[in-house]
Amino acid sequence: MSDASGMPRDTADFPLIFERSRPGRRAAHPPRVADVDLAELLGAENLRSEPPKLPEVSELDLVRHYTQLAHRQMSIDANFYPLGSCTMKYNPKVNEDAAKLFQDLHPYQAPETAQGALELLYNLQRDLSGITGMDGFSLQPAAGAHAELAGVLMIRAYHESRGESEQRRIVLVPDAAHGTNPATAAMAGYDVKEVATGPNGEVDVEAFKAALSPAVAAVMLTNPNTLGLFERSILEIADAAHAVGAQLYYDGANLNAIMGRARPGDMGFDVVHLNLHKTFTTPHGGGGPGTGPVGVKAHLLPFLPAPVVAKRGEGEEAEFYLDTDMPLSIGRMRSFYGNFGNLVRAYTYIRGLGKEGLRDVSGHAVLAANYMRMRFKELGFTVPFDRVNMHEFVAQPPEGLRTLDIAKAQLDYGMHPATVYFPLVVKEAMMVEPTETESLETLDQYMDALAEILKRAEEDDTYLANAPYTTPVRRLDEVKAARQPVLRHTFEASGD
Amino acid sequence: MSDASGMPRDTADFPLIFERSRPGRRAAHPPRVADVDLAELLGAENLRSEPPKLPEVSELDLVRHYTQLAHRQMSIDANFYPLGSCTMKYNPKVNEDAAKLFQDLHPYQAPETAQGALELLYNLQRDLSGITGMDGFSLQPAAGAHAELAGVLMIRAYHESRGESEQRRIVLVPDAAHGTNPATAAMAGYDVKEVATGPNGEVDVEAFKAALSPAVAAVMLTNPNTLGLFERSILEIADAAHAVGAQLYYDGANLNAIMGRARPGDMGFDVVHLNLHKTFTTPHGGGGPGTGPVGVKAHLLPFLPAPVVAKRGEGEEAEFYLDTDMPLSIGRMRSFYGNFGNLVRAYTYIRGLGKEGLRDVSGHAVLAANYMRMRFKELGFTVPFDRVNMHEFVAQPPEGLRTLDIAKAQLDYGMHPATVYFPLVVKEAMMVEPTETESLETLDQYMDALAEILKRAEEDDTYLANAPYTTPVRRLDEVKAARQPVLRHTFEASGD
Amino acid sequence: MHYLPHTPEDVARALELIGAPSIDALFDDIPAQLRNPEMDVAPGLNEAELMAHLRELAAKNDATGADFLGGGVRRHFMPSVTSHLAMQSEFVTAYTPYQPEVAQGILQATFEYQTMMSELTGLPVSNASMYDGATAVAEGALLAVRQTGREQVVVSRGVHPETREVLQTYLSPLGIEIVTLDLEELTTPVPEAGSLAEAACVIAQQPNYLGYLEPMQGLASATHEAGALFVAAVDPLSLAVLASPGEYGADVAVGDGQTVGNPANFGGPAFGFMVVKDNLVRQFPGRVVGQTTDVDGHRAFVLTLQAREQHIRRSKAKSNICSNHQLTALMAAINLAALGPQGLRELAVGSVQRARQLAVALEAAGYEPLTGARYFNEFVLPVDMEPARLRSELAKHGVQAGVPAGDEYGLGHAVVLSATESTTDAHIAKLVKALGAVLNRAEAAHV
Amino acid sequence: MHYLPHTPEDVARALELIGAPSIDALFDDIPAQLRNPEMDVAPGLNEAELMAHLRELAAKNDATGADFLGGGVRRHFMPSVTSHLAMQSEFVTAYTPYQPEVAQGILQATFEYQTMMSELTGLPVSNASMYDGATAVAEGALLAVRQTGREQVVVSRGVHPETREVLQTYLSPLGIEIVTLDLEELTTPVPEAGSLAEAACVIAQQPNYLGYLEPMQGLASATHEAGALFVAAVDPLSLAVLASPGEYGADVAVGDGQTVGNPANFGGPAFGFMVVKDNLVRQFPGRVVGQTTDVDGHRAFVLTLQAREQHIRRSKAKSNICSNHQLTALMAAINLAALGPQGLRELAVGSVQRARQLAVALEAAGYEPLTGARYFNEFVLPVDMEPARLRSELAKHGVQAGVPAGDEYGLGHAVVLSATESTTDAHIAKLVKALGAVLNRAEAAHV
Ligand SMILES: Cc1ncc(COP(=O)(O)O)c(C=O)c1O
Ligand SMILES: Cc1ncc(COP(=O)(O)O)c(C=O)c1O
Repeated sequence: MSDASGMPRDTADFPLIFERSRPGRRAAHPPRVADVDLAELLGAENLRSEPPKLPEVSELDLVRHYTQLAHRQMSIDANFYPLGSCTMKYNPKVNEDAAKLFQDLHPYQAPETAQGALELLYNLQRDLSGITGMDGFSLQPAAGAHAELAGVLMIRAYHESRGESEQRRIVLVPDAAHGTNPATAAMAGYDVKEVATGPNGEVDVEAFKAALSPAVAAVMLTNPNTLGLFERSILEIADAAHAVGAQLYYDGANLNAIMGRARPGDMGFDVVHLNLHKTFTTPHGGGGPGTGPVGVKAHLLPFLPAPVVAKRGEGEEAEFYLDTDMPLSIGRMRSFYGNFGNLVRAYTYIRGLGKEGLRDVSGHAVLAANYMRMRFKELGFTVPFDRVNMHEFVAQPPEGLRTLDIAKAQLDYGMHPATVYFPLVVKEAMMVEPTETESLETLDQYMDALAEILKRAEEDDTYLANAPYTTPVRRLDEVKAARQPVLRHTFEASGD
Repeated sequence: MSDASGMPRDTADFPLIFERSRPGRRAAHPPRVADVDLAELLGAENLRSEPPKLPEVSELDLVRHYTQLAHRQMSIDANFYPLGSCTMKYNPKVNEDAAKLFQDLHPYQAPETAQGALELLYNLQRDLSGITGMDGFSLQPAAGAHAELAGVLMIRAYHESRGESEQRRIVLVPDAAHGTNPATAAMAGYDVKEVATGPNGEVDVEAFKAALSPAVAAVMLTNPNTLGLFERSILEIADAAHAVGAQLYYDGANLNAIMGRARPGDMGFDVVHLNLHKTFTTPHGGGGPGTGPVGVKAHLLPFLPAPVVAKRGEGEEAEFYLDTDMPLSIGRMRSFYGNFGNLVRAYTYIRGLGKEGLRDVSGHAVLAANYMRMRFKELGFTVPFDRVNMHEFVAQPPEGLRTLDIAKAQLDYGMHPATVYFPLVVKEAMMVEPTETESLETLDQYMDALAEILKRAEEDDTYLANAPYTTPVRRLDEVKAARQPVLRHTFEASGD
Repeated sequence: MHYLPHTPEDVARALELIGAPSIDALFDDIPAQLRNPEMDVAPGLNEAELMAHLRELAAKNDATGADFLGGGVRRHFMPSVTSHLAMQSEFVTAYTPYQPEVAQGILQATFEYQTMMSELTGLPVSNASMYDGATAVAEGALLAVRQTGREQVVVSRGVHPETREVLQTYLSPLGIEIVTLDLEELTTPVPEAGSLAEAACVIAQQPNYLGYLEPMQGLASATHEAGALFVAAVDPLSLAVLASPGEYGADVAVGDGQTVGNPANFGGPAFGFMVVKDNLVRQFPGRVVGQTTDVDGHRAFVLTLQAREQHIRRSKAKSNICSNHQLTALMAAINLAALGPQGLRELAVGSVQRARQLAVALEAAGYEPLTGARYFNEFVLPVDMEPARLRSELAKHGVQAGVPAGDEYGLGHAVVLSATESTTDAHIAKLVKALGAVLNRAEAAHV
Repeated sequence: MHYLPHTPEDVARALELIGAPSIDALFDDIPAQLRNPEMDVAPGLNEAELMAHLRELAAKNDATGADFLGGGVRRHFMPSVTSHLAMQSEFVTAYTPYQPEVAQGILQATFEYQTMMSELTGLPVSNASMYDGATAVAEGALLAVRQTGREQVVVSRGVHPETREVLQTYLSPLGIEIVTLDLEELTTPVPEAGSLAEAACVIAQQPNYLGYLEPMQGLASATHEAGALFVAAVDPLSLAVLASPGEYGADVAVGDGQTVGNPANFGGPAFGFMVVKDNLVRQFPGRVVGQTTDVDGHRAFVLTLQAREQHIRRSKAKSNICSNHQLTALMAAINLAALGPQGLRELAVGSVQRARQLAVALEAAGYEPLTGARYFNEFVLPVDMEPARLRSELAKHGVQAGVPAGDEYGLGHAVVLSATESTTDAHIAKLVKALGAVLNRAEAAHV
């Protein structure tokens, strides 16, 4: 990977696309254009004074730039990538073929000409309800955090509909929760109160109960939690929350652990969001687009973001349509109907695996994660909550070693490190989620590399601090990046 | 590139797909199969005793294997690749989209359901005739060498039709010719006689005339020739050959130099083949599939490999069909109608560029090659036939340096060397063909790297002999490969 | 089908190390009454069945036909090379670039994207992308509220109705008041600065939802006079030729990037963008990539200014956004690099020109498109039929048109028609003919 | 459109260094009367026009419908993953791996391919691929001629007619005699060894062109008894279950690889393969990849045994072949790895099973398919109509069928029908119905 640019490390920086640009070059050849007098048609005052400095490159230079950039990038397809909480499983190629079949549809075309797309959405709403034990779904939210916002806003609207909006000001969130949970609650206008993790790595039920009150609007949980542990008191927690009139929110980022094994709906959750870009194999794309359907129990159905996809008639007669007649809806979360391209991918995945296949996913994901936990312990890592975990676990490096250094050293082995320094409640945390699609041989190679790293570190005490050695660039000056932000390329005075 | 496998260089060999295999794993899930008793249906004696040891891998392991292998490979899309005689120009992506539109057609489906495909072939036959100045084309041959065989067999059939087959036993070929030329002539049953290159790098006209006789069946030339020089005496050569009744064969591998500038048909060639995988941007694919249409003058039309695509009627009424009624045809060169997928790509390219665009291609290809020649001279390389060249030129390294060593050193810079040690008539030859799609900046970077290599070589006399240093593997023991051939993987006794 | 590597032997080996008797036993922490629920999901399909099912669904759609739909999504020309490059598996299957040493591909491409968005909008600081144009507008409003401490947002009715709905969704729970400026003569009248005294920002869309050009300069001036921020929601394609938000003094430029390089995708995913003035850089939401150097002194790129973000600041973050729309933004960056300034200009000019041709053709056929105000590539056509019905009727004639100019605009039954550089003479003729047939006009009367 | 990077400034800079006044001047070596010919080629199209033209051509084809075509090309199930991996641009745009240090991708994949072909055929040495099955057979015959010094080639009429045409094209100019063995009861009778005394080789195809299983063991024995080589032309897919050429003692296995992992492509490109016994390794044509080590001792792969090839041996080469069919062979290797032995077996067994189902359905409808000899997935159906016409008529009913069992077989009007694992009950019903309609049989009579 490191020599994708082909230049020996010490000779040159990898060029920016702007540095490959020369005035007058071009790659694309759009349809021919008739001349018009823009100033006359649009008004001189509405025109820009000079063209934007976009790159001017030949098609080959364009191709080479982005092909070489691709070589400067780790990815699931090329590298084992066991990022905890991210479910970096294999993204099937057949999903991509399926998505292409629909990519030219316009969101505003006549519904008669988009029945297949609407039917797919309808089916997916139904399948996700089945998987989670919820009563209905909106496919609109664009990501997990976006779905959280939709969910908390529904809870808010629900309380409002019952005249309790003034009273309920608080959202409870475990201290180990993902940052989006508290950020979402704040964005929905709530005060956030954190609940401490108990000594067994689960929510401290007594502390939790103590924090409950009629001022609590919602409790946001993920189960298994961020430490990879199943919250065994979940039914007690749910009952206690419901007893004070709070709604229970399920952050579904960890659903891969229990799909087909237990359903958040059955646990008592009122709202559930799923990260299709985790459990349901839509690609992460280097940071998105994600997709975050949000599901609810019956009492919250009226509040779903409008529109949802509905069906009239059955069989040959069936007609699918966008139901906008939702007077209690929290409103739109975004334009159109969601990240449709990803909804196609997730639907393809679900239909391919089917009920049994989805259940096997969680079984094998948990198997692989427990196997890794045992191997980490063998190597001298500490597992702070050491019991059978679900799809992931959190470990700490042997005494005296820093998680960051180990992570950087792993890069030289072509393997991606775990999620590091999260959750915040564990010092030097390494959160490992191998997923169900990695073979034991891959897991073993990862451990062999880790063992070699520990050995090298013992032999040479400068080794870790200077790693990585063979990556396209080496350790970065992140402080400088933040102190003197350079957030775009600056052109030379000459104009290119 | 070198660390695509991710393993530090010294720890492990890159695994074979067989080494990733584990019994019982699988990637693909074909349609379900009903059980049958094969022994009963097919006869026990017709069944194999044990299954072939194909790899058994998960889909992710499959993806990772071939993605990592791709990272261990130079390519036009990632690297400048100025291989002389190979025309490594940009292969447009739009060609790939076009080819996909036709990929499911079956060669034996009813012609009424393949009219678009046949029309495309018909149009391409016509366009190639226009470009080369020939009267008709067969699109059947699968590569340049295959087309040569078709061409020489047509010449043979032509002589035979005139009762001259006994008399004409010889094919003349320049000593600088590509190896396929003499090999083809031999395969068609001819004796090969080489004609020496003159001191100016062109065919020695007097020697050539002296070699001519009524025993000569054909003369095979490429123009510009393998040294990148235009054969200025081409008309005299053609006249002389025709005067003794010989047929003139044009190896079109170098057409990129003169497309739109001069046509082999006008020069007097009777048969022309084109390498669509050179001039017409169909991808080389790591060694093929190529595609080698072969065109002829009117007197040879009856001998074309059957079938050719013909047309009945005009306009709306037009119907395209495979004409098999060719009693004098040399017969089939292969199954079906040629490498159709590539014919679509080449047609896409030709229609996109059009007449003027094709002419610009040769102009810019020749411009870039001459620019490179000047830059090579500046660096101290020798250009044995130093005059304005066409699309490529041949250089020799500065005194005391070996072409092979320089080539290996270039690999560390992420740039592909020239074609080395060809043509055979120039010692330590480096044959450089930049093509028209490379920017001057890319050419300059190539020269900067070469300059640095020469400098390093001067500073350190072990440098060159040990290069390359950063490639996925380093210099290979090729003698061992040939002396003790290992041509397939051997499985351990255990059976995997 | 499935994607599992583990053979029975693998399972046994793993279970042995773990010390568990079975996979099911690993789930013993789940309360018994929850375990192994009945799931209403169909059995799995093999790949051939699966693709047959998807193809059957796809066959129930029709994306072809003469296309005059707009409303925020347009099918502009995109060169083939764009998706080939964007969909390289190294980009597609990477995570957020949290380990920069092995993520320079995504990071540098994003830095380049930020530069392009900055160039287009004439503002210095772009984030790495947002979900879509509508949420970018809402985040822009929240940014203004944070920055000014004011709790009122003024928005032009010319902003896409769906965008305003999203704004409502985001702002109302926070008690932020939304004031809507009605259009006059198809565009937004410049308000008195005095009327904006409470406003955190004014939001206007250029071109507006109906297609017309807003007096952005005037709106910006009045807004600034009132001490508010001016948020310009812009179509990036139009910025090839239209004055940039930077030129008319906008503080924040937001919008949806679909038009410059994503397929229509039935509405998603495309991506939202946000570009701001320097003074807003520590307030604005979303990821951003910065340039720095590595230990060897080489230029390198990294996610920066993360102290604004949820994973660091939790409930104090500037937004809850985590995943953004990286890949679709990357695709647009590639597309913009493929087009270059000249190509993008050709798309813009072609769209402008085809829209005029369309208007002329409609007038020639006796219709009265609203061409009194300056428009870019879309304009309003009043019609004698409810827009949704018109759209369905036109579809039967192979024409896709009929985005409604909603009742709120007081234009009666009216649709917004959109043209692009890809609109052809034949498309226009087909629309005119179909309109004639659907609206029961004798075509002869108009030629 | 074009793909040229050079701006006018670039051209000027280059010309200056060269010392030439213009690009045209670089062509002064071309005799004046040849320069700047009129070319009958249309002007260029932009990308949108170009793709519109191609789509229009594509729309004049129809590859759908119930599929019973075979004749050497079959549309078996291929998982999506195959073409995604094979069409990675690093593979697609590489040249022949002449610099092995930077071509381990292609080289190793080819070594793996060779191993797979060796496993399938049961013979030790595979080349890196050839053009197609027909040319592989011709090259196999030439190899036998070289090896034995004999100048007669014996070929079964069960070998695909197009393959035999190619054999004729290749051999006749060299004066090599071709003797054809007629079929009896649909398969090749084992000749007396004595009748093969002059033969360099005997070539038979398994399954044969009509779909039936040849007595390969017997043919091989007779051939060897006569001191000739036995060349087996095989369908690699069938080798999932059928005895391998190695098992019945073939010296050379050849064939076309389309069935194990290439799209139909209207007949090309797919690839030919050749796998031989060890003793033929220095005689056989085409590129081959060998394993060796690099200076650091690492396993590495390289083109080897090149002394057989045209670029070294010129007129003394074993063949003129240079480019082979690398990428399509690579695609098949990926497909075989995706399928594994179990998946490939499923395709084979599915094809066998569906062919039986088809035969039964036809019999039930009153037809008389020739099922007296053992067949794999294809068999002959005598019909009352000229095959080409039948094929066109069936196409009107959405059925693709009608590969002719040519007149040379003496079966009257007859077609070869082919089934695969992808054949469905509905396809079979559709064929039976269409046959009934086309052949004017009252369908009721047969149910
Ligand atoms: C537990 C958890 N919740 C929420 C999120 C946020 O999801 P998204 O990035 O799609 O907004 C994540 C993503 O990392 C997560 O791991
Ligand atoms: C001059 C020349 N002739 C013929 C050929 C043979 O073409 P192919 O490899 O397509 O058989 C080549 C290919 O390298 C060539 O350069």
